[in-house]
Amino acid sequence: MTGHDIKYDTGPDAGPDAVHDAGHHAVPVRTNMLVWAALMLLTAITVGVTSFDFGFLNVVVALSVATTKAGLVILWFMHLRYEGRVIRLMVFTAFVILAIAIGLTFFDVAYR
Amino acid sequence: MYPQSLTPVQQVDLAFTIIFGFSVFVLLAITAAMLWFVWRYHESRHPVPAQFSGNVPAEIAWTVIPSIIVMGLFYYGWEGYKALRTVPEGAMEVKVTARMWSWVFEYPGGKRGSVLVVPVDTPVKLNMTSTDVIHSLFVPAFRIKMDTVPGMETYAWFKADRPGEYDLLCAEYCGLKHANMITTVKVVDKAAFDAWLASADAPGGKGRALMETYGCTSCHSLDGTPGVGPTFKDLYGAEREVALPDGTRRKVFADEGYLRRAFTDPNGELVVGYDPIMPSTEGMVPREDMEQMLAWLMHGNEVGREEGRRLMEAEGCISCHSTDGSIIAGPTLKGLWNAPTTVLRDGREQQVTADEAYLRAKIANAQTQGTVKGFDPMMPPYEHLTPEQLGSMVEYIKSLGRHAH
Amino acid sequence: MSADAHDHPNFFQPLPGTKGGIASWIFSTDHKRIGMLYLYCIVAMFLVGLTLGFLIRLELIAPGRTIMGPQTYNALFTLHGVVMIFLVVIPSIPAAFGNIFLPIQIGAEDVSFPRLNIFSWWLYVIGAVLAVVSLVTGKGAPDTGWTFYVPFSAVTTTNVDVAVVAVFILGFSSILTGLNFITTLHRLRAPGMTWTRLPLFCWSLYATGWIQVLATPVLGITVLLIFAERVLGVGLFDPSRGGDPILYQHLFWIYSHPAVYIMILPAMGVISEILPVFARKPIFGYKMIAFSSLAIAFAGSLVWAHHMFVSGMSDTAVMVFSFLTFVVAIPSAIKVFNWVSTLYKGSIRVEPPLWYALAFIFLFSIGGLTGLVLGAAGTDVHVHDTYFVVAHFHYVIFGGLGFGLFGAMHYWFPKVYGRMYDKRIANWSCLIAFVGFNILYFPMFIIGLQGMPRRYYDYLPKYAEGHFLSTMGSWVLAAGLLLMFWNLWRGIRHGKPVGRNPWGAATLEWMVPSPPPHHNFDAEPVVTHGPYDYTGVKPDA
Amino acid sequence: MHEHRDYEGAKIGMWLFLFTEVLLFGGLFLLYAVYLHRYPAEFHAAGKDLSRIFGTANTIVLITSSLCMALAISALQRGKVVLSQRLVLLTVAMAGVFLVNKFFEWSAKIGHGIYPDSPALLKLPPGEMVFFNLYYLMTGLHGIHVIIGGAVLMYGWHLMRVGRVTPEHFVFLENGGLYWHLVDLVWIYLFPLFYLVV
Ligand code: HEA
Ligand code: HEA
Ligand code: HEC
Ligand code: CUA
Ligand SMILES: [Cu+2]
Repeated sequence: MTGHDIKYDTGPDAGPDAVHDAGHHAVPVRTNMLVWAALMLLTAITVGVTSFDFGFLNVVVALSVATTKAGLVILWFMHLRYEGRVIRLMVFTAFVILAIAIGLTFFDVAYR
Repeated sequence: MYPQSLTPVQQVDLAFTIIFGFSVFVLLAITAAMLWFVWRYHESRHPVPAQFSGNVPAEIAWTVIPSIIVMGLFYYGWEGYKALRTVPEGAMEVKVTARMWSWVFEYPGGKRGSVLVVPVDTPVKLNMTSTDVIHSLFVPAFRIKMDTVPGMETYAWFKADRPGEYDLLCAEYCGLKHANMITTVKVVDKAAFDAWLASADAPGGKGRALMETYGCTSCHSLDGTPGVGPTFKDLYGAEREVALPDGTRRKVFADEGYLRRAFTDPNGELVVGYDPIMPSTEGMVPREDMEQMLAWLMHGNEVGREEGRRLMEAEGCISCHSTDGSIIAGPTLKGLWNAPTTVLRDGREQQVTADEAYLRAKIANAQTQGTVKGFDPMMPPYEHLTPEQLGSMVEYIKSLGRHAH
Repeated sequence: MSADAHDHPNFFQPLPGTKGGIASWIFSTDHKRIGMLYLYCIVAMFLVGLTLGFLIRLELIAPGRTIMGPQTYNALFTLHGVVMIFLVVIPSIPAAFGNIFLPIQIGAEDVSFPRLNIFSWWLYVIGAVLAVVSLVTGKGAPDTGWTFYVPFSAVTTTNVDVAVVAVFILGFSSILTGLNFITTLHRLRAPGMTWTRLPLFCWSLYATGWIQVLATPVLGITVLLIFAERVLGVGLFDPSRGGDPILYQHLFWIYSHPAVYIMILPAMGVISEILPVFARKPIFGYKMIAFSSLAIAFAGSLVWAHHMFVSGMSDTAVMVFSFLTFVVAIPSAIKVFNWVSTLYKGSIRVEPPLWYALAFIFLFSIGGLTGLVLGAAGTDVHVHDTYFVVAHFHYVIFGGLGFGLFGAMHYWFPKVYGRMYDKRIANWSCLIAFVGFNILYFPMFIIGLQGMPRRYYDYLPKYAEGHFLSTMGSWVLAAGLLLMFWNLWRGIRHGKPVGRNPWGAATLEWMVPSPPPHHNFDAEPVVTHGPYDYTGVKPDA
Repeated sequence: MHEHRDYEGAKIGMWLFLFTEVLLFGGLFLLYAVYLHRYPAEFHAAGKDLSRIFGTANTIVLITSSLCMALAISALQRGKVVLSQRLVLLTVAMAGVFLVNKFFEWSAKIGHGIYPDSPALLKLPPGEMVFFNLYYLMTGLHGIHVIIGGAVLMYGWHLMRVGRVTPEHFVFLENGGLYWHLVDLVWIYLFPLFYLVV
């Protein structure tokens, strides 16, 4: 087997020195503040809408807002925006697996 | 393939056959290829290895073809399952309650029993639940198995096509006596079933009737009056003085072994005061009948108390409480009557006496009475029992002897 | 063992200028030493588990009570399951051989987090000790089965609390190993060690690592919930408090099904290493094998409820999960076909590791194919919780992982100890164990089909022949395994010294001395060819 | 053995660890989802008993603490060590506020006799029992994470003081921050699920 060298993001010399400096990127204060403001706004919204009753949609609305907030935290506060493909793919996988676990369980509980 | 005409058993067996057929074929092919390669391409026969590292068409073939085959296997498996789950119209419904470690079957009309009796050629739907932990009703002969889950109702159905007796086992691990949570499915013809359903159980059941059939009662009284032989009343567990053939005398207890010997070799140990006239049952009484009579002697020989014994079997008490002094999961019922008992109530120890009131309350809802010291609070409540039924159980417990101080 | 032993001591010997001793092992951060610690602990636990299995068989030799009562028996199979699953097969190959060889195979000095590595071994030890403590404290040894199903596990008065805490800790140990390997494989590959040059053993550990990281926490929370149920009275699975016991089973199997692939994937990796070496030929379909490991890891997390076809869950779920179960069989099938094809037109040298690998393929195929019977909904209803299942999983776990582990032991033995065991005895022990194995487990398929339920301390007389045969088999197997362990033990002390590369393999671990020195490589290696490229590679000595 | 200074590796390791936390909570979220599906009305009723004020206040506290944490890391990256230290302390202080808040909230509930296995709880309809049991378990587990997170950050602060976390080598603080954001993340879901979806 003479492997074709597939180019991986860390490159063929994937030694400990091949750090690409994504993590060293300092997020500007302004960005952080904006993210925080958005989070606060979303909190206000999600609390605010509880005075309306959308029935079953209540859950959907609340979880959509929460997921938006979570996205903000992950992308900016946790710097995922600035990370390489590997970490992003990993995060995606983890959440997909969680979604699958919950989703497939509903084949049972929703049809019982 | 064979529309509608298959019973669930056949449908499931078809799936078995197909999957096993495929498996055996693949296994033999793989093993043969493996061994052949090792022989044929052994370094002594094939010193220079070929240097290839794959073959795309082959790999595609053995990805795609198995995928298709496997879908077929899934299909047959699913058809089998559907057959097991599709209850025909008009099935007879039996309510099944599983509990540690016995089964209760309740028939239309309210009759309850610990053996599942069903008519032949009739679809039977079992509506199942459990009062404590998860059990699983398993009848291999009908290919059915279904968990019984507390707080939930599950079902299974089957149709027996010939009379007979089939094992019914508990297939979900449920603790100490999981392995003994076995009973029988009795398939009888329709007329017999209807008669059975209508009948109330005769007092004393079969064992007592046999005693009459074989004429035992002509010598042994049931009520304590003396006769040609000793009375059967309070016989089980009583102390006896016997004479051995060589003339020596000895004190023995009328335990199970003794009773068995008394049937097959009546004069080996002769009760002092009686003549050696009893015939051996050997060769005269079939084995099952002898067992029936023994059972009755040991557990049911008090007129009016058989009902209690029968109930206790049906309700599963006997699976946790012995009647012979041994300990299963709960205290033995032998010698319990009026015995002093230490119970833990609200964390403190208390002395109670196993009198009528205590026993009734205990059986109806064990946990309200505290827990007998040294045991786990695992006894289920029996609040559906009527006062009469409780009464007959207490009567039965009395018949097992009072506490000797 | 050569003249340069003084400036290049091997990893068993103390580093120059240090005294060595026990502390230099149990606090070591050297992946090889940690791997050895794991190996010895796992072998010890394995012997314990085997002895328990042996006792189970003795009790079952005849119906009725033979050598123990029901309570003892119930505790025994619980312990047998817990020891085997959580203390032996889950750590086994990854934590022992993975630790020793993964860094060397990719040309690294160590794993990414060496201190975490020794910490995870400590967690393993603590978990093991707690498991033992659960036997002798409280009100008796746990008697729930390794699956800890509620409500039984919530009401039994035996010492389940401590046991589940032990499982929780062992879970964490497993997570840390997986986490370490994933990071190591991403970060510490030597120059030229591209993903397509990664030995397949490493690929399998990579896939395993993901299952360990993503599935094990679910087990963690599940056992914590049992603990909460018992100790705090949080009745989340208690029907009288609105709970649903079936949800427990979902949570448990969301971990424990993927866990069976934690067990088998590394063993498959070992087989993928052994076969090409002894066929002197590149492995057939490298990419498919690597990819199918990932496919198994992923698809394996979609099928958990096939353990629950008769649990009372919905029929729709039965259909979905039965379907997905058949899908997950396909990557395994691909691997088997590729392995067999690797032998085709090779130049096969028959040595003990190869025998173990061939036994693996045969036994795993039986186990896997009977898995299809279990995966099909209709047939599973009949055989669920019978000895058919017991036979299935012993074939896949013991026949698969077990023989894979023995294969690994025989394959890497000369590397680790720098000596060779007696090959003739090794072949014999493999044969005896193989025969015994089949006598032991094959009858279980038959009595299972006849309806013999599992976890039964006593059984109906009609199953007696099968059980008797099975017990006989366990004696033959025991003989084979004892011979094997004895032979290896003797090899450690009296075996013939060997050089770097006795099998003529092409992966990096065979380029370093046997046993490897403290520092794996004098200079960082540069990889220029694939792991199964044998042109110019010859077995030495 | 040469010193490992593999930032990318350390971060990958941390993310992997965070996944395990996500899935640990994931099991509980799964239970929540199923029980919400089964007992919508009871969850509605029981959720009304929780104080929305406490919940919202804690949300604000936690989000703001997350901001401080993010700012602390940015500050450190720019070399402003002292500012970074203060921001970390502020973060931890907010963790304290969160816990105090939680303490009062729990005590109020416990004062009403509602806690796992309590006689009052056992009288409630099954769905509400499940709700409160989940509430205690999930917020309790989250609370433990807040405590651990706070401790980790304090240790990070200490490392900054003694100069082992510096503008050049700040991966410890960055990973501590990741952990802290995760704690926030979990709360972002717990908040609507217990206090709002009613
Ligand atoms: C190493 C561990 C391991 C492995 C690898 C497997 C592999 C598989 N298992 Fe097994 N299983 C267990 C360990 C394992 N299992 C354990 C421990 C239990 C019991 C737990 C308990 O209850 O205590 C269990 C129980 C279990 C059940 C539940 C049974 C029940 O309780 O009712 C099911 C049901 O679907 C199942 C299915 C499968 C399938 C389909 C595979 C597949 O992955 C198999 C794939 C392999 C092959 C298919 C064979 C090789 C391929 C060929 C020879 C090529 C030809 C094949 C095709 C074309 C398909 N297993
Ligand atoms: C790696 C996994 C593994 C392995 C290797 C084994 C090995 C064996 N197991 Fe296994 N078994 C399980 C995993 C495993 N088992 C699991 C997970 C369960 C389910 C538990 C549950 O239901 O919860 C189970 C359940 C199980 C049962 C079902 C019990 C029941 O349902 O009632 C049985 C019954 O025969 C059994 C038997 C055996 C036997 C005979 C061996 C044999 O291989 C053992 C052969 C014996 C030897 C080779 C002994 C040699 C050594 C000595 C005699 C002493 C030497 C000692 C020293 C030197 C210190 N096991
Ligand atoms: C699952 C097992 C189980 C079943 C079934 C069961 N019991 Fe019990 N029983 C126990 C246990 C354990 C105890 C002792 C602990 C306690 O006091 O709760 C006990 C205690 C008792 C006592 C008090 C004994 C004493 O020493 O004071 C009586 C009487 C009794 N049971 C009768 C019955 C009757 C009658 C039935 C059936 C209708 C029955 N039990 C069914 C397990 C069981
Ligand atoms: Cu009931 Cu097992
Ligand atoms: Cu499985």
